Amino acid sequence: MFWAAMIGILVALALALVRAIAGPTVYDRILAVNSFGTLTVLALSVIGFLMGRPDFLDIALVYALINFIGTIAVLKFLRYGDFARATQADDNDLV
Amino acid sequence: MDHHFVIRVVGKLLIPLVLLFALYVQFHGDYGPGGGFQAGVIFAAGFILYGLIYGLDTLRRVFPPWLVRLLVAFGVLIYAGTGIASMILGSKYLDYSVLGPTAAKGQHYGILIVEFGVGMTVASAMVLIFYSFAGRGRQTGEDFGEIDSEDRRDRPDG
Amino acid sequence: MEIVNHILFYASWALLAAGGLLCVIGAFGLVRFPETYTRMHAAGVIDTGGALLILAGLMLQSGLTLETVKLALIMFFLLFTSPTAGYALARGTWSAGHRPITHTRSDARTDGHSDSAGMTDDG
Amino acid sequence: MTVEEIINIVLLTMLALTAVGIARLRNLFAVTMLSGIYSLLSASIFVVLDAVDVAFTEAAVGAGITTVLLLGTLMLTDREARDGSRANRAGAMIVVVALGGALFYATLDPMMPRFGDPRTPAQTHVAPQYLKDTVPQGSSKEPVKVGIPNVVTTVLASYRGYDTLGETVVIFTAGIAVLLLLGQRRRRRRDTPGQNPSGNKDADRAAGAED
Repeated sequence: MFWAAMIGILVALALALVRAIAGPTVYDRILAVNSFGTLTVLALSVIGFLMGRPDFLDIALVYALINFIGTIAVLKFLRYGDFARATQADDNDLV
Repeated sequence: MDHHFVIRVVGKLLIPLVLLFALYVQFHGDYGPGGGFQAGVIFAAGFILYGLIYGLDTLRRVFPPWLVRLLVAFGVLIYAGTGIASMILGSKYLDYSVLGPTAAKGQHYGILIVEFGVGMTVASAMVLIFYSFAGRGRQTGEDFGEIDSEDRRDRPDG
Repeated sequence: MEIVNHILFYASWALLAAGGLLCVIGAFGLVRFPETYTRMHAAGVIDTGGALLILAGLMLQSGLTLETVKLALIMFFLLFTSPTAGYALARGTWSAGHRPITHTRSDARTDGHSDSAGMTDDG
Repeated sequence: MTVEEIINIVLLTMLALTAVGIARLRNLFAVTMLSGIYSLLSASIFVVLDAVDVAFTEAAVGAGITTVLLLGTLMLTDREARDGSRANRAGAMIVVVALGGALFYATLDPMMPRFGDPRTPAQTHVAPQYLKDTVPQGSSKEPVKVGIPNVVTTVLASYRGYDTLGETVVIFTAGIAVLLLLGQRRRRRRDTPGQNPSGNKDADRAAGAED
């Protein structure tokens, strides 16, 4: 019964991979990698149940936490060309 | 990406959880998957996220470079020192059995201490490498054409 | 008790299947949609619908155990990180000068319906 | 075919496609993104192979840190890879095909144990002793030598303690080497606003001097 989810996730992984390779803009690739990360989290959770070893959930948890860092780093790199600058909290946005 | 309010708030929520999870991985590595290396990397990832969101200068105040450089060496010292300690207590180098009341306890303590040293070295080495790379980049992103005139105006050194 | 177990079983089966289906739909949109903004919308289907349904289905499977807590944590993190990443990505795309398509597909046929004119990164 | 085999085949196919994509693309930024996908896929494969600790390492390193470090490197270099000459590429192709063929030929040896065979030296030499020392043996409750249940941690930190010490020193050395090469100071040149995207600092400086 975990198969229904697993097949869906594997097909979705393949399609996201197509988008990551095809591009065409960098933002499409970032989007594809981000979706790929989410799908991997799901795949790891489902595999854990498929094989009856829920230890695997720790790995999915790591991905869920850390995948975010890669995306932020990439966007920051694209915007500023380096990592040093602080992100600006615009005062108009606070209210 | 100038209005980073959302990212700053989510970062504030997420960074403590990343660090907490790193501690869980560090000290739960003898029961579940994980250990010093993984924990060190996750710990460093938390600090790097902080640096990415709040700026490198803020991160340098939180985790000053002299401390990072000290901890890189200190982790190796903890590891090697455990070996020396087991020698002083009358066994071979890195034989932890003599560290506790029973051999199994001693092994347990020794592994925890050693993993702590590994985690310390890995975390601070990763942050050190991040410090070295970050801030050395070019100020422009013109290869991708996203720097518009508006951004050029508000850049401090443009 | 027997009946409750049966209901839980079929409910989690339905949730898992629906989640898998939403993942495929979202990924299909990721490939087929014409430009970055619409693709972001399709990716949102994976990040919210697909992820939540699959994790909820797994939670029903595991019952009240440590796994359920971990699954809830994963759900919690995904619910915070993926919208934030999507937001940052959309802002980045906008700042880079990409603009969403505002005309319909029949108009698009005349002037090339993708955003890629002059915007590709691997020329 | 078992569940694991099917999932493995699908994941390995995607891994190969990603590798081909990495080799074919010239835009280094796209390559960085694809290497992120490569790491995600390898972690999934390690999980299917039951190597949870390896997968954990791959997850922790590949998801965040590798991307950040690769981007950090990308800041200091070009963003486009240059093609080698045609002769170079042909030579590389021949070497790769020959090596791959040789490795494939080696697996055809009848003496080669099957995948996951319990009678291989790797499974019969020291592994049973480690398991016996670490995992409580059923109902007999005999005292185990090492008091922790995760065998991987036991092997890494205790039985292979010297190796792990060496690895820690390697990471220490890597940190020191990066520190020596790149330094700690932020060197931002404030006099040249538009820098040369190709990273050719000499040309940039010459152009600045003429102004």
